[in-house]
Amino acid sequence: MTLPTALWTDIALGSLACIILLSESLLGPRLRKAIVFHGAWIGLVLIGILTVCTAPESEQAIGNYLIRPWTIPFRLCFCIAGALSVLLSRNLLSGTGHTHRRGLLVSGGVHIFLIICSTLGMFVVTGAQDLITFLVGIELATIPLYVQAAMLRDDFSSEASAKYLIIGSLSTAFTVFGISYLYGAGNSVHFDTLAQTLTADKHFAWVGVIFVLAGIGFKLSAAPFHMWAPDIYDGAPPPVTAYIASSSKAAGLAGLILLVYGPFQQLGADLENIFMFLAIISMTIGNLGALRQKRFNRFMAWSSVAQIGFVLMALTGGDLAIPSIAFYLLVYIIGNFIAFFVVNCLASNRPETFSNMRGLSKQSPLLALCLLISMFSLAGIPPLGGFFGKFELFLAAAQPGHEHFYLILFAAINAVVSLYYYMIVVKDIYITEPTHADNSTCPAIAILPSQRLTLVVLVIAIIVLGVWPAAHSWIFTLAGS
Amino acid sequence: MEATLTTDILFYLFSAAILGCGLMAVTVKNLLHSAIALMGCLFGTAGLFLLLDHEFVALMQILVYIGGVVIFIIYAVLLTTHLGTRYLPASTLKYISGVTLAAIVLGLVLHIDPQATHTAVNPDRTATTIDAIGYRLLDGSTNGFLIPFEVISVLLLSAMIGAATIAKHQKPGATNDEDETGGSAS
Amino acid sequence: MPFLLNCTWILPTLIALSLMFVPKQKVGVIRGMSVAGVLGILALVVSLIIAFLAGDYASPVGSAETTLAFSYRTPWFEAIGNQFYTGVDGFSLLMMLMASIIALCGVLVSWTITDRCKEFFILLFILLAGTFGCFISFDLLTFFLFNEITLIPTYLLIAIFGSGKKEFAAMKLNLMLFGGSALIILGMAGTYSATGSFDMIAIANNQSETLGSIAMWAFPALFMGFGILGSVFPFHTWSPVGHASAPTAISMFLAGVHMKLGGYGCLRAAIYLMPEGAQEWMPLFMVLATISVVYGAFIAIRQRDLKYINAYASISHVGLVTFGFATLTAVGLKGGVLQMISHGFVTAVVFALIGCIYGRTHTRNIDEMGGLMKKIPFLSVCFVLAGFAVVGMPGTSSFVAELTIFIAGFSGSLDDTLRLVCGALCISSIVITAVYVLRTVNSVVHGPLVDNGHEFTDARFIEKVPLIILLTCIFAMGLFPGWIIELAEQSLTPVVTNLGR
Amino acid sequence: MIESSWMILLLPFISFIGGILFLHKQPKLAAGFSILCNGAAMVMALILAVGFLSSDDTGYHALAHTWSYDWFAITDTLTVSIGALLDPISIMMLVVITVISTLVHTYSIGYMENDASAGRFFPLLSFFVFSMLGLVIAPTLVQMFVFWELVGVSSYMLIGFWYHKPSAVAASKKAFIITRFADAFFLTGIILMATQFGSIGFDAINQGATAFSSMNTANPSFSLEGGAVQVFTALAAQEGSAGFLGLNLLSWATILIFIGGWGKSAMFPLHVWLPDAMEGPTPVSSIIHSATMVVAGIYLTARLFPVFAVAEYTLSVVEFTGAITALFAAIIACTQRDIKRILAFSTLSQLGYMMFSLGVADMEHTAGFTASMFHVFTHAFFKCLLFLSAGLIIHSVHSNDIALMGGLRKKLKGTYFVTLLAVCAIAGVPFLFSGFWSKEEIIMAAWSNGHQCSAIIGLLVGGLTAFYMGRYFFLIFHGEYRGDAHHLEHAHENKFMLFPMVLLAIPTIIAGYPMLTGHTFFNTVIPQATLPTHPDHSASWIMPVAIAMAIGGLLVAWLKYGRRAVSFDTPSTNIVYRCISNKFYIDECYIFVTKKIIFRCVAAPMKLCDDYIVDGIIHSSAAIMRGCAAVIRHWQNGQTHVYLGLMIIGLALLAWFGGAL
Repeated sequence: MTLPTALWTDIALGSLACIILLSESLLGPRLRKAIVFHGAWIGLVLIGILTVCTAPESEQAIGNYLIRPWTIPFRLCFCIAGALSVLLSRNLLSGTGHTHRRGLLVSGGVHIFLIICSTLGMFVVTGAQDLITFLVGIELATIPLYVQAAMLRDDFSSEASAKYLIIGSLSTAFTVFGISYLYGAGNSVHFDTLAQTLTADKHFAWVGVIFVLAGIGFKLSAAPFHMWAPDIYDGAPPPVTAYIASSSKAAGLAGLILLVYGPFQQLGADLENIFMFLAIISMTIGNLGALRQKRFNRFMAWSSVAQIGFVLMALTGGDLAIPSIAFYLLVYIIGNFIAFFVVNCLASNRPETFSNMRGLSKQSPLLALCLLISMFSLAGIPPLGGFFGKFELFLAAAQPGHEHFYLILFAAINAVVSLYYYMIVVKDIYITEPTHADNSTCPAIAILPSQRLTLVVLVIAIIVLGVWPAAHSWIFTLAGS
Repeated sequence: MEATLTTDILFYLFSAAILGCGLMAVTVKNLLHSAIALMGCLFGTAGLFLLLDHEFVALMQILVYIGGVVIFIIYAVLLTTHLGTRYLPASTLKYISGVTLAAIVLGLVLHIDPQATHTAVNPDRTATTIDAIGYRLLDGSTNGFLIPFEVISVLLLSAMIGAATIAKHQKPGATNDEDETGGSAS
Repeated sequence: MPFLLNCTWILPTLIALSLMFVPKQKVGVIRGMSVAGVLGILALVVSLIIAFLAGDYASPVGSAETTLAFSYRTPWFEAIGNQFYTGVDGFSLLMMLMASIIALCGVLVSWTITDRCKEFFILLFILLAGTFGCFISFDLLTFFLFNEITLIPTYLLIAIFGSGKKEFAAMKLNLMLFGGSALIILGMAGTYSATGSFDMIAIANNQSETLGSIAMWAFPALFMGFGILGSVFPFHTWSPVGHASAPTAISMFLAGVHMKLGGYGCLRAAIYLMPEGAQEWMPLFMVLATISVVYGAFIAIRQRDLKYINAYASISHVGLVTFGFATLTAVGLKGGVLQMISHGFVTAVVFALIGCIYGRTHTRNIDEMGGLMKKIPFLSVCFVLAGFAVVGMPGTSSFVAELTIFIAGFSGSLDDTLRLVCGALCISSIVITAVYVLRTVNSVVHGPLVDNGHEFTDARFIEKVPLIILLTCIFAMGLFPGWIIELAEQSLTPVVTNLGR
Repeated sequence: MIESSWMILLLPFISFIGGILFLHKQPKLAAGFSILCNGAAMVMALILAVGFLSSDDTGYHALAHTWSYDWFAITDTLTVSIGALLDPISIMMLVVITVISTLVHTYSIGYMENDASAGRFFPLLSFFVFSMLGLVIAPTLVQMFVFWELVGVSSYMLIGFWYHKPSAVAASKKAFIITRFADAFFLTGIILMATQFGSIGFDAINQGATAFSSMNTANPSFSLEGGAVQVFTALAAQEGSAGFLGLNLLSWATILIFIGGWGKSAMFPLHVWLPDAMEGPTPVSSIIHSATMVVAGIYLTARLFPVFAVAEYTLSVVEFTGAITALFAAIIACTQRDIKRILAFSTLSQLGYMMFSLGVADMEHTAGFTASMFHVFTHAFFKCLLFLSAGLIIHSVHSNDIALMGGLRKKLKGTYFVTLLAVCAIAGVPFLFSGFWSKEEIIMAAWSNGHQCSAIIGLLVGGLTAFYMGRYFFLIFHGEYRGDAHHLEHAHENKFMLFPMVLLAIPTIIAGYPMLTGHTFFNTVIPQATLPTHPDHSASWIMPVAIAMAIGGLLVAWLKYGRRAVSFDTPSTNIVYRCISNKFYIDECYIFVTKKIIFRCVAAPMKLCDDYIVDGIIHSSAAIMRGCAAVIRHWQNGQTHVYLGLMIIGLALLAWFGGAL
């Protein structure tokens, strides 16, 4: 049996996990530090490149595992997010000096290993061709995160982990329950069979569909399954938060698309209503929640809820949905990570509240500019990547045959509301003068060289994505068909 | 198993056991009692599987859940100080909302299609023997589940390592020295 | 030539970028670069106009394709049908000319800014880049993109350099303008859904039924979306507070040029693309425009703050632009265009004067001023002249524009009672305008001199230059409007042709 | 000469530009320059007039378009151009304006000699003259409107010349806004004319109207061309249509245009700005009241007379407005104490004459038209003279109040003499003075054309005029001096001021004689003008009655004010008198309407609406969002079971929206 080239990435990822684990256990402390950290992010970057290089032109199958061209951008997103999470962990790992106010991760090596495992799980999700693989992939993507959330020594971290675990378990229960109904209705776990047997008149299938969607809704933190997000974002270690906010969502979306355009394809029209509901309620609740937040991580959680609303809006539409979501995710992940990197630097010596960001433009112009660009990209301001990303989501909902113009209007107004709170951040870093109390507790901000470099690269990337259409066309070639 | 009077009676017995134990599990105040009630609940489920001729699943149910999970829970309850004797407060409001939510889920499932059982396809029973399951798990073709099987191993590995890491270092006063981390992983 | 055309936005961008590398202490270098930059833009625009007039474009042609000069087209985000498509017609060129003159004056009046001067000019040039990008874009998405680019610098410029309730004002302005963008997005999604393209000229020539039916609601969305930027009632409330809080140069640019992007968009992106929708919806917008005109003028009577007075006056006068458009006649559209240009100059000079006067009196409340004619005659005379320009005296550009608009209100058949009533109300606004202008002029420059007035000094050279430039433009356009009208008329031909289809 | 008529327009403009830019710091030079320019213009106007009169062809075809410049195009067919239309009435106005302006400029040298800002005064005065000249030679409605507005601007600047005086500033504002109010109607009328009748050119409009009026006789006496055809067709189409509110379009357009003249000529009730405009320097008042600004409305009506005559009702409106104003202003003038205000009301009254005289004419009986133009001509000189003399008096006694004057004949002999001539002229003292002839003509025209009511009002006003002018004259020059003796000692007659007054005395007397020759000079706007060649016997009683009224009025004034000392100490408590002396409380009504109704009941609620409703909705939407955000934060309480419960509810919602429930 010959392996399809596209499967190399999955294997490489598995191997990378093993290498990290082995070097963590076997090597001496000095070598270990270099290999575990640098090996991991370089490995993930290389796998990302490999993903791009081995992108298939058509579907490639190995047994029950299917590499679809449209999943390639998603896989790239997973790799990028994984690599960035590793880089973001830098100041929580030992050996760089104690530069995060919440201390060090319990075990950096395991943390990195778990990131890679989780990434592998996401890869599996995108390759799934039956419900079992799908479920296993999702669990592999999620369970390591429960552990990672607990990787700091403080109570917040433990509490976040526990909450995440409990709520995640319920969502898994939903998913499994739904899958059992789907199996009952379709008499198969295989997507191709299900696609033919799950028809809209089969009410029995609907229980399955709804429960599965609820389970995925948890992964996406789509309202009303979003309640965990602010608490966990605030409590989990920063790299884990960033990872949950980006990669985990991307995986959920990949899974969702897989189902919607696979087994659920005959339910299309009715699913549109569900997505419309989810989109509307997510963006509304997300936006309202983000208003007047005082803590940055909670703020990012709410904003991500709102962002998911926009993405779900695209799913009500037609062909444009997949490529636009893929492009949006890429942009969104980069934008998110810029914000998390900046805040992570900031958090070296202060809590991540807005009041502590005041005067940032004077203390560190670079960080301030990066945060500004990140916020504007998330808000969808040109010429940053976020503009086209968000705009295409709108267009996707306006495709012939799927014209949801009221939804677009509602979403566009929500985008304006979201702009408000993103601008509040900008206002805090650029305009509001720090009060004396804010200032006195803020010593200089330490930025590690690797993080500074990453920030610059990311900022350039987000501008380039907004003005240079190469990546955009690549995604559309892969995912457009 | 062919549907006979006996199977019917057994079905209702098991169902009653599941419901009764389930109710008990969520209502009793002592955690230990709750865990034991849960065990009864799981036994009932295993019985239902047996009635459906799925011996393997029934076996797994007993092995994994009763033999593994519930025993773990009981250990945890017993080993943790105070947890066995501390009663969790439960207000009326919580009861009411709990019952309401349960009713919602039940209503949802029932309402979506009252004739649910009739439209469900009867699964193929031949594939449920232990051999067949084993073969399917190791089958790399489109019918098999080789990849999920492999992935589960990674999942278990990561879960174990992760759990061990946290467990080891959650002790109060643990040092920041990273060298210990490596030891735990091996 | 297409490259030179694109230079109108590339040049400001480059200046903004290069300013980033100038140390912020070197104020002189920053100012020098800025002035050189705006002069460069002005030179570019002037040379473009000369080339335009010299070329074959100057003859009116039915199809839009041929009137579009210096066009440049390259696929951009082509997967969604987007191109980078730039070009100009007479209308854009006129707007660009006005924008570059006002930008020049804006830089000159900003001479006194020393605190965070570098940021100021960087943001100003980004604003300029966006504005010019808008004027040359013929791809709907690109147009929208440039339009969005202008909004953020506006926010920062007001919130950082403004006065009074600056943060609130900046936020309100931006949110309302982005609210307009939301409507624009809706309209664009509609047109995209019907045509799969963003090419304005292609959409304008698309006569499919799908577009026709979508135009029924996409048109109001687009028109109102841009209308918010053009401060059409009831979405005008961003403008008084925004203009009042902005620093002088930004008030000038916002009211003079930026607001005009709204009218520009209304014409270019709404009326031109969806004439069927325009025919259907115009009564509503005519009523709204009339309300803006009368309502803005009446409120200006009650205001005390000079900037608020001018802001409401702007609402009133920009309402006339919308009214001109809403008549959907060749004369009305032309009048609207002329009024856009004229009002750009007029409001810019008024804001510049308010800035100069505020620099002396340290108050903008007209009750606390008086008799300035005695101590600062130059500024006062300019103020009176500007006041007459606001009133629309013959000889100033406003007269030409307003007369054309008013004529549009009554031209053709008189069966349309709504248009007659609206037209009459708009004409009545000239009286109300006279009331508030004279009240303002009288209480500021006339009457007894205020107590602290004796130490006031008249305008310095650097202050005189922009005032003289702008007043010259106002009078030049008022006295010799011929070529401007010709350019506007000719570039409006495709729009009018489309309306008649 | 006709070809270089643009020079007449240009010279005052040069005077303005040169003066304001270069000479505003040197009052003497500015004055000299202005007089030079205006004098040159006067000479040219006179040459032009003489040339025109001496040519044989003074009929309708004497219309001369001497030059034209296309300003801007509105539509393909409608182009706004600036040019000159020379015909008898415009040439008459050119002469009157330039003559008076030159004299007033000269007078101002004396009047402004102690004023520091005289350097600004002369250029502005020239600008005023320029605007008025542009207005009278306008060949199109739009050009007329343009200069009409410039007249408004220049009057604003001149009335408010002493900008540090709040009353002057207020008066200038009032003048501008009230005329602007009327101008809005004027503009609407022009636009209706332009869009519905297709032309803004006077000759096209008038030719069309003339052709239309002769349509019934099916004998258009001349061929139509150009815009006239359009107007003719449009008029014919309008005929018989019910129109809006019972008036057809033409009546609407003409009445709207007339309202413009109504405001500018300060007809009742838009007259309130004119008395206040006395706040300006006296030369300005004199030029406004005699030759510029206020006659603009009359001139406009005369200009468009054929089309006004064709329109239903329009001329009736003109007539009644004029008659009411004449009477109304004359009554008020009897009670005023401010020397300039008396003259202002007398101007109003005389303007009323001119207006109703136009109103009583029609296309067949044009005597009223001729009489009106004649009165414009004569009135200009004696009213200018009156104001100049009043200025000199004020200059001498430093007061405007006639209660503080008296017995000035001894001190100001020259003034006394010329004022006497002017008073006689305005009062209509028979035969010798110009005013008599023109006024007589008006009343005669009204009566003979069947407008008896107006004629009787005319007679009555004649008597009132004689009375208040007598009162004015006797209170100032006769009796004992009642003011501050200190001022009287320094009173003297500046030669720069006296000289123009003496010059003006000449036309005050002789301006009436051209009429005796029966020249049809003013008649030519109307093509088939037919003067009443044979005297109307039914009206022969009018002249004696008019003479009796004039003499009687003066006599009553002499008896009441001239013969014995008058006491001003106790103001009359008679309610009628109070009402009249307070100008019928019209100003108060205006203040009530503007301040109380428009400002407080329209503008203020609009502002409140803007602040609290329009803006309030936007702000409250933000507040609502904040409220919702608080609710969401409330549920986000960290309790895991709440989260789980909401997830289950969400599940149900999903099912509902999926259509499964």
